[in-house]
Amino acid sequence: MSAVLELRLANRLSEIRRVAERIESFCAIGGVPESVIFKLNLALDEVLTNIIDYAYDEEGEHEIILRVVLVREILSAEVVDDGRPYDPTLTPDPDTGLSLDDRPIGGLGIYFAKRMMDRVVYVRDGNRNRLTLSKSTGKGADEAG
Amino acid sequence: MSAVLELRLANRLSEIRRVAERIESFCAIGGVPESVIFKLNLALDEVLTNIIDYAYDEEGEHEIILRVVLVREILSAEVVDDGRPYDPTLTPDPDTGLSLDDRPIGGLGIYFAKRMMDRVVYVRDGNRNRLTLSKSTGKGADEAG
Amino acid sequence: MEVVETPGGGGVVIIEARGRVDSNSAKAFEEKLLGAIAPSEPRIVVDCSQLDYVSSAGLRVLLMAAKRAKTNRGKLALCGLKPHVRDVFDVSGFTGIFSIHSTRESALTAVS
Amino acid sequence: MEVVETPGGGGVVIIEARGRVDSNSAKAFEEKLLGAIAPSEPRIVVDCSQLDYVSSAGLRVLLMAAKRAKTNRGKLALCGLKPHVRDVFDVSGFTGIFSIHSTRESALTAVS
Ligand SMILES: Nc1ncnc2c1ncn2[C@@H]1O[C@H](COP(=O)(O)OP(=O)(O)O)[C@@H](O)[C@H]1O
Ligand SMILES: Nc1ncnc2c1ncn2[C@@H]1O[C@H](COP(=O)(O)OP(=O)(O)O)[C@@H](O)[C@H]1O
Repeated sequence: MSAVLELRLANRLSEIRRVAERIESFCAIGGVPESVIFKLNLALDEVLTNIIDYAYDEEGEHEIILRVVLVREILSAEVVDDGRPYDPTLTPDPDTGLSLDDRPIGGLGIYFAKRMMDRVVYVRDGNRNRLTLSKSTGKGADEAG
Repeated sequence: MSAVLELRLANRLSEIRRVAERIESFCAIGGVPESVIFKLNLALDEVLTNIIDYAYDEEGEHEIILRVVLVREILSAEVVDDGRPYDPTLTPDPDTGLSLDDRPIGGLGIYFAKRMMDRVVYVRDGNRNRLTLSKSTGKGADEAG
Repeated sequence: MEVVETPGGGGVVIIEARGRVDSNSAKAFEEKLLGAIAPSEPRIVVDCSQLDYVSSAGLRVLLMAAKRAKTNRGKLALCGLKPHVRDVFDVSGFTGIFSIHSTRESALTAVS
Repeated sequence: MEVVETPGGGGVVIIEARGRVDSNSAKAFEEKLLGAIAPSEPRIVVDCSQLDYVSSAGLRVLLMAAKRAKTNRGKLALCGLKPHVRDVFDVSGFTGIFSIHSTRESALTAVS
């Protein structure tokens, strides 16, 4: 059995906690280890927060589509938004070795998303951004079949 | 937030319990009352069992697609199979008032599916059967039978 | 699903069905239940207090069992149906066909 | 998220962050924490033993707090990080920047 969870969210930060609960439940029943669920949720939190904070010019309501797919041992999540074109895979990593004084505030979100997942792929698709994040769930993590 | 769960199953009876677990988790997190979840699971069990038992001529493996959608207070499930054309909404209801001696064995599956849900709609779509079952999750859904 | 068979005293057999009786597990339930009904004048209590779920495949087995028990001049009673399971009996009209009891004691008395 | 502020003795303020500190709740966390750091020579322990989840939005607040505590000639220490939260600190390089303790006692000693 393969399983897909599709959520349609409004561009509001309050959606993120509910996304996390849904993903937790979807993944747990599929046998995904807790540590992998935590990482996927953190990566998606960062990606969704950025879309909500930076992708739109105006105040209006936008729909963000999130599709989480669990097939055998691969967990992947696709995030589609109709905001300004933005490829986060091109954002340079922060220098995590700086001292307290030199360390700039911010700039960790995209880095977290990349570090939590095995692969992050960006495509501009018409007037939409499509970001796909994927991660192996490890041996035997998925349901048989 | 609207949520869709899509499962792709093999035509094996052993899938049904796992479908039930997935639906339970998907619906519970969405706030669907336990009694409505039970009814949806029973309806889907009957529909899937019939497809697995009756829809195919040969022994080969077939994929059955199940899509469960929760939008506000409407819970709906769409079952798509590539088996022989069959419209279960046309199957006559059994006589549930017969005595033990007169009561025939069987013939309750489709009736259960219909009674558990508010609406069951069948469409033949190319070489596929598409059955949509829906139910209100809101006030009084429990009493609907 | 799990089926547990225990003697209920005075020749009565108690069949306890636990968990889910669906199309996938109905075969095992059928074998156990019909096996218990095979002797003449069978006295059977089906204890459903641990039964979480039953589909039409499970009701099919119960109806066959009830018919066969009658043919063999025996008695069959059910007990301990959880509310959801009870609803399924109501919808199918089986509430009027079966001897249904809230406690095992009452079901044992009914078949004795 | 919930933030609870309690006196830790000797002028130390203990800020306990519970639940999730994400982009939606970071603002409330920021107000509470920066408020506690506003006086000169602040001594702050951030107790994370009930903190289940922190995103970069939460780390942003902690980094601002650490910088400000230093500017105000104060001290800030963390304690009780759960493993997943600790991982987030490791990935961001914050483990080397912050004074991190396993127990509240040890963190209190560090800021006193
Ligand atoms: N979806 C997006 N659309 C436009 N700009 C974005 C988007 N996501 C990220 N950015 C830009 O990339 C920068 C880095 O993002 P991030 O790593 O999350 O750190 P931070 O949000 O703390 O700046 C943001 O400040 C923003 O300018
Ligand atoms: N998907 C299907 N394809 C072909 N025939 C079907 C299908 N579903 C049901 N049927 C037919 O409808 C009949 C009634 O089904 P049902 O109400 O589930 O009771 P039962 O399975 O006990 O016969 C079945 O016996 C079968 O002949």
